[in-house]
Amino acid sequence: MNNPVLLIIIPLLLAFVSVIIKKAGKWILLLGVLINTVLAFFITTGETIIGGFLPPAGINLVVTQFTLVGVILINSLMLLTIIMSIDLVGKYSVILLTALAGINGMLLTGDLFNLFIFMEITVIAAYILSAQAKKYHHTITYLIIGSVGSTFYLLGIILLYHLTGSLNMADVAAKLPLLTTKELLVPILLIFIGIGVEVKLLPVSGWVKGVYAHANRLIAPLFASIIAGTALFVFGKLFVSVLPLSDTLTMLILVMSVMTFVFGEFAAFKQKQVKEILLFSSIGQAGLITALFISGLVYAAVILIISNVVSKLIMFTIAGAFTEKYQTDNYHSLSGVFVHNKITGIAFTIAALSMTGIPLLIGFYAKLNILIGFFHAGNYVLPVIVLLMTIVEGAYIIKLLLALWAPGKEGQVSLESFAVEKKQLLSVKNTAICLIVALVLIVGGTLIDTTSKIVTNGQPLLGDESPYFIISQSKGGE
Amino acid sequence: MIRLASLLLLLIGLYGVLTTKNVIKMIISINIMELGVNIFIISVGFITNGVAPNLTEHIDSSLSNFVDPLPQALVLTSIVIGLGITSLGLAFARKMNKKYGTYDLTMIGGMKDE
Amino acid sequence: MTVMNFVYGFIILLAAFIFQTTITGFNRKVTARIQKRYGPRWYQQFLDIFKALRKSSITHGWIFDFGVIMALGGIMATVIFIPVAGFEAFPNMDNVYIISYLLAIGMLGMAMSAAGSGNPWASIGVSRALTNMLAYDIPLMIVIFTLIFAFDTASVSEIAAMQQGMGILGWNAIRMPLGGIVAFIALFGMLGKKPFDSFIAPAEIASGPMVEYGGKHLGFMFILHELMTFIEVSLILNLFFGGGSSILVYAIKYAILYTLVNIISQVMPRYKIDQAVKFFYRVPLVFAIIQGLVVIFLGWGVSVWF
Amino acid sequence: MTFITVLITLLALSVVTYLVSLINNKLGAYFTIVTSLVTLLLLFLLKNSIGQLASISLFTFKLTTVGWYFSMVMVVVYFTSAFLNPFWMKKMIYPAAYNLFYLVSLIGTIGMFFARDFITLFIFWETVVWTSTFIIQMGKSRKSSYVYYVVSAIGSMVTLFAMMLVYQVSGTLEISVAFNALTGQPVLALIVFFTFLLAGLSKIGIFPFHVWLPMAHGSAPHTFSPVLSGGLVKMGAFIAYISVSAFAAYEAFSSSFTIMGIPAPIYIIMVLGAISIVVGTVMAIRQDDAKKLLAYSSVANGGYILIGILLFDQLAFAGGMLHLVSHAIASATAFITIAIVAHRTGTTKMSKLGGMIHKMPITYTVYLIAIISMAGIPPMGGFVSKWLILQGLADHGLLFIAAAAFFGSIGSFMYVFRPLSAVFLGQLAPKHENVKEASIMMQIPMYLLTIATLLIGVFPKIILKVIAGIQAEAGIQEIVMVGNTIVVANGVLDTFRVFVVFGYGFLIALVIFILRRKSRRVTLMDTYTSAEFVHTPELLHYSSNFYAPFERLTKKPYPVLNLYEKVSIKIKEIGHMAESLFSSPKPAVTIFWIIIVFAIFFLGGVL
Repeated sequence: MNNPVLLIIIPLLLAFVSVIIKKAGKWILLLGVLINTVLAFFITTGETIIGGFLPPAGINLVVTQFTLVGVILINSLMLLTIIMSIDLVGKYSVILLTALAGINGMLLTGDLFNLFIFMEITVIAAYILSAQAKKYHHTITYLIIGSVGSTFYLLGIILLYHLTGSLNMADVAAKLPLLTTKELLVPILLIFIGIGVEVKLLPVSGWVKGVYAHANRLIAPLFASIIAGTALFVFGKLFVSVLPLSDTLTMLILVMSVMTFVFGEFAAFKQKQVKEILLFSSIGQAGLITALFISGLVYAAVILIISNVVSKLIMFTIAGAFTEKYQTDNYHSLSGVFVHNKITGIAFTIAALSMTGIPLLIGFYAKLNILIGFFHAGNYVLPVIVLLMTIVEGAYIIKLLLALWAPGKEGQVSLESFAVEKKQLLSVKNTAICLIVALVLIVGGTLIDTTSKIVTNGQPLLGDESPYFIISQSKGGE
Repeated sequence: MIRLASLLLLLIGLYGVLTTKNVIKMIISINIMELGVNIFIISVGFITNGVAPNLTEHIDSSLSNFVDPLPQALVLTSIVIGLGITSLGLAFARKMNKKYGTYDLTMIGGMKDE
Repeated sequence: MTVMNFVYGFIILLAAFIFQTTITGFNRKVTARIQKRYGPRWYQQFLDIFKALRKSSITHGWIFDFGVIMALGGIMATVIFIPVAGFEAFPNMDNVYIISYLLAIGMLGMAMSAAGSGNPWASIGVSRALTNMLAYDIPLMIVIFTLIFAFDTASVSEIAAMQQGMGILGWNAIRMPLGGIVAFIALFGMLGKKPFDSFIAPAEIASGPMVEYGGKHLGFMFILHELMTFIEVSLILNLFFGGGSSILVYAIKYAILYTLVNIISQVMPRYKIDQAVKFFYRVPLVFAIIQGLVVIFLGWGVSVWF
Repeated sequence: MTFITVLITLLALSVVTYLVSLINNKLGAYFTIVTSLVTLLLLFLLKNSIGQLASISLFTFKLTTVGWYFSMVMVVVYFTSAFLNPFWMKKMIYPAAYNLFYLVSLIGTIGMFFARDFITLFIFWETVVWTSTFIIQMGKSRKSSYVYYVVSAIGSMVTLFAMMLVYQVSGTLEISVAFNALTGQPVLALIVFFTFLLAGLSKIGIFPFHVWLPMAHGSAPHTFSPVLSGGLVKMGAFIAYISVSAFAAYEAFSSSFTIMGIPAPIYIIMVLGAISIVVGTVMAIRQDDAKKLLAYSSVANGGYILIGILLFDQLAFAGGMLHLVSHAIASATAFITIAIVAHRTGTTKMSKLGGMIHKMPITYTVYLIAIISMAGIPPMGGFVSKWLILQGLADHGLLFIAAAAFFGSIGSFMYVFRPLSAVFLGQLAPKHENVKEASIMMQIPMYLLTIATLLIGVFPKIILKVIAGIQAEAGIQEIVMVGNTIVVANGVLDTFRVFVVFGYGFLIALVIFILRRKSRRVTLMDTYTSAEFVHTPELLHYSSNFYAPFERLTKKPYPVLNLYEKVSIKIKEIGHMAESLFSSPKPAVTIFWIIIVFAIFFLGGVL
């Protein structure tokens, strides 16, 4: 019952079923997502062979604590997104199910080429989904950049196969240190660019603005939290436990991810549309997370991914609702929208404040661990950058929140009459879900020990030994 | 030698994507690129005067040197994926043309693309 | 704080009033002489004050009266604290900061009643008076700060005592020449004498804050003016010109100082208020700072030179 | 009666207040008064359990006298300005949220003052920041709460950096112990000193960071401004206290060169304090909006407090702490009175008001006593603290800082008098004819605060005894009090005797006044206008640009806000450049970047 391969097979099976029964597509999708989430809670760490051939020849699914966290997180978020936007699914149930299969495959697989295939499945599903906004030139741009990226990735794996004779991650990881860094440079570089396109590192992610900015209430959270989250987990697995990076390469990648972080936040600071602010902020956060993975702070990166993914889910759903109900998401023309729907506003505010790292929210816990991790690693420059960017992020988030909460021109006390006309943003069901998810952010941020127990339950993630913040430490001498 | 050819094909494909404005040409050049990569995959498994790697009862497997079967399996999937992406791209290109009346991506940028 | 202190206080009050009014009377004659006329009797000032007190006057509301009473009350309290030739009504209560800030109570009371009168001339006068205070007080306070640092005491009588016994050389004005010059110039500002009297300019703003006063309010203002002059002149006298060893010496020095200031001020034009601020923030401020740095860092002027 | 029970009762009461104010706003507002009163009493009971340790889940607390002193000041300000809440419920867009945030920010401050480790300190600090940001937005301008948040965020992020650095070096988060690990490295101590102090400076509103203060205080809801300037500014003083006591700045920098006996880094911060006194005073004199004027006066008085605390000796430290209390009460009273005037007339612009004394005499007298203390005029508390600070400065011979202090105190006469004469005195405009006096509910806080100002002024022993306790706890020489006289190296001050003699003088003047003939009551318009016939009271009221000559002297000073705006424009430009460079509709651009990245990394890897 707890065999991880079910997570991939069931969605695929249901995808074919829903092709046959066209009109019940929605409910099959819901069923598939539900089963997957339930299963995700039952799988245990370990290795499962698929197709009878023993690795390194055959492919296997490797479930470590790191992947377990990823699978549970991504599947439950997928469930939430689908429940919240069930009405928008329409004829996309087949594609969403295949995407679900692809995502679980990417997280679980232990074989490089198998990872390529599942990545392709997910990316193709993403191309089709992004076409929902009828902006085909953005979809084509995404398709071309995506295919160039995956070709680079494919070339990279083949070179690795050529050098090490195997495609199994564990086996490759064992053989790579024996080779000289000169030989390894090109394949690792190719893989980095291939994954980088998907993880949204800045120079190589030109497609993000076009696709995210026009996504609706279903697709936007799908892209921003689920596909982005998976890509980050895959990046972490590859670059921490599989590919050894030489010093210069680490430095270069670190520079690139910090550049992504800084430029992402600055670009977000400039935007006027809610979705564009959020998409550039997620690019920025992706840069920070890759920087954390590269410098080996896996625990801090995982907590940051959780905080980011969850808060982006809420914010993108609500941003999608903005365009749906008010046909615009420019926050000046939406001023005072939360006056009419307070609870949605509260959920949005909690998610936003968690992103800026206000205490007693999980975002703050993530920032704390980032600082402790970097200081422990003796790196004093990056914490300064992280804190400066938090100020920039806090600035544009608060500017956004103030515009949405308090209507009225400068020098005028804001009154309900100045607000934009009254419309129900989200259905009661969705508002309730958003609020519950927001409360998870609070609980996760306050009961820090339970969070860290759930995430790591004891073992260090991917061999990351650096210390992280737990309550007993703060007791000091007592 | 084959590897050089495949690398060249890859570069031609890249050059194609970079220079054209027309979407169809872009998709064709991506195909060329994928072709290059596939040839490279095959060349990885190639052993001079090796034998096709199919076991039949009257061939003694330990004696003859088989060509490495794994890349050939991989290339099959890669070709199929290349096919999938190309068909998807062409479908979108046709829809784009119907909607905007042109295959030129830069032309669309300025239009009512809010 | 026995009853005797209050009696001594009252004695100082009366003495100060009578003494200062007679000196003002003499100085009216001196001023007249400068203007080539004989000038009124020496007790003319007393007559003016008592005539004003006898006349009936108008009032513009309770704040108009309360302000005047508070002003005179504050000034009287400050006079009681002034040490005269070593004699103090309330022992060791003569801290420089208490005196200079208690003076502010009087100013505030007068300003309040003037503004309360509703006449814009009065408010303009008050705003000029406060700006004028900002002008002369900063250099003066810096020099007094230097004194406190040099002599390690802020009590006026102790500073006065330290300057006696060596004749003229002991005076702070001689030991700290720049400080003495600044203090003397600041005395003009404090007294509101000619160059810095734009806040009671009779023609320009109808004598500023005093515009609405008549009868007993005017009388109060005259008494207030006399007592304030006494406070300010005796403050500068004690701090910079050695303060009298005996009352007689104190009186003579006081009279000479006041007359000197009066004579100089007769020949002065009138500064506009922002010119006054500019004047005080140029030369006097620089002098005060130089004097301060010299005393603090080099320690000159603390002990007598020879 | 442990500290945790106090916190939990306060939390429970604030949730109850929120629920009640959801039903009925006004009732909720009354609940805020009750809750702050309960907190005041509970805190007062904690007086004799100093030194007690307490911890709950993530937070650890330690009851110190200085923490108790700060939180008592804070709760008094919260309690008295809570009386105004009920009248502003109708004027706010989210009244229920206002009540909740009002009390949560109170919890934040109290938790912060008793925090034992850095994380608790930071968490409560940030709670206050974001709750007050959402309260200020309910006021007149969103820009001011945005600027408020950004400047506080700069401060708190830099302090977080310092905290984590110290945690890394010392291995422990406990405030009193962690800083000792820095004695070894002077360079590290320097970095930590300046970064740790930054949050405090941004909260007190010291020179480069004072930008938010006039905007936030000026445009916050009238009932929250007293809390903002009376209370929240004091949080910065607590950080300054920590940096001097726990951080032991004097020992850490004993090796670095000293100016007049003060280590250089501390002297630099004190110069900043002096500059903010001068800037605050000059700007306050120019303001036309009464609340902005009082806000700038908080900047100036913040400078006094910082200088007092940083000198950390017997005199100036006691002066700084006492000034903290007297300024908190004086500025809270002033803001409350201006809020009441605004409640009755609808505006705080001085040029539109005048002659309020005839309609609101009680408010007038309360405001008068408040500004007497704020300006530091004798019988009131403000004088005692300024006297101590000036004596302390004279002891150290810090000439330039003393010059700024004098400028501040004389300048304060000017800017406190401006609202007095422009708002309360002068001609009463006809449109304010039917303005009523403050209602009973509003008068209660005014009476309480006035009594407090008088008590502190005449009998400073009450407060100075507690300050002596703090000085003992911090290990410096205590202030000496003989009976009611403060005995100091170069002078003695007995405010009770000053008060009695002032009364004596007042009595003599009163007797003379009564003996003389009764004067005839005349209307305000009947004044000597040198043959000018003016019949409209507004024209005869002198209130706009009150100090025109002085304002001409200090023509438009450089607005520091431009600096912040230049930075934000620069960030927007870089953001725009990044966006146009990397994300463009043509895929060729991104592929071009892919090749570039590949080439650079390849060269990097090969070399």
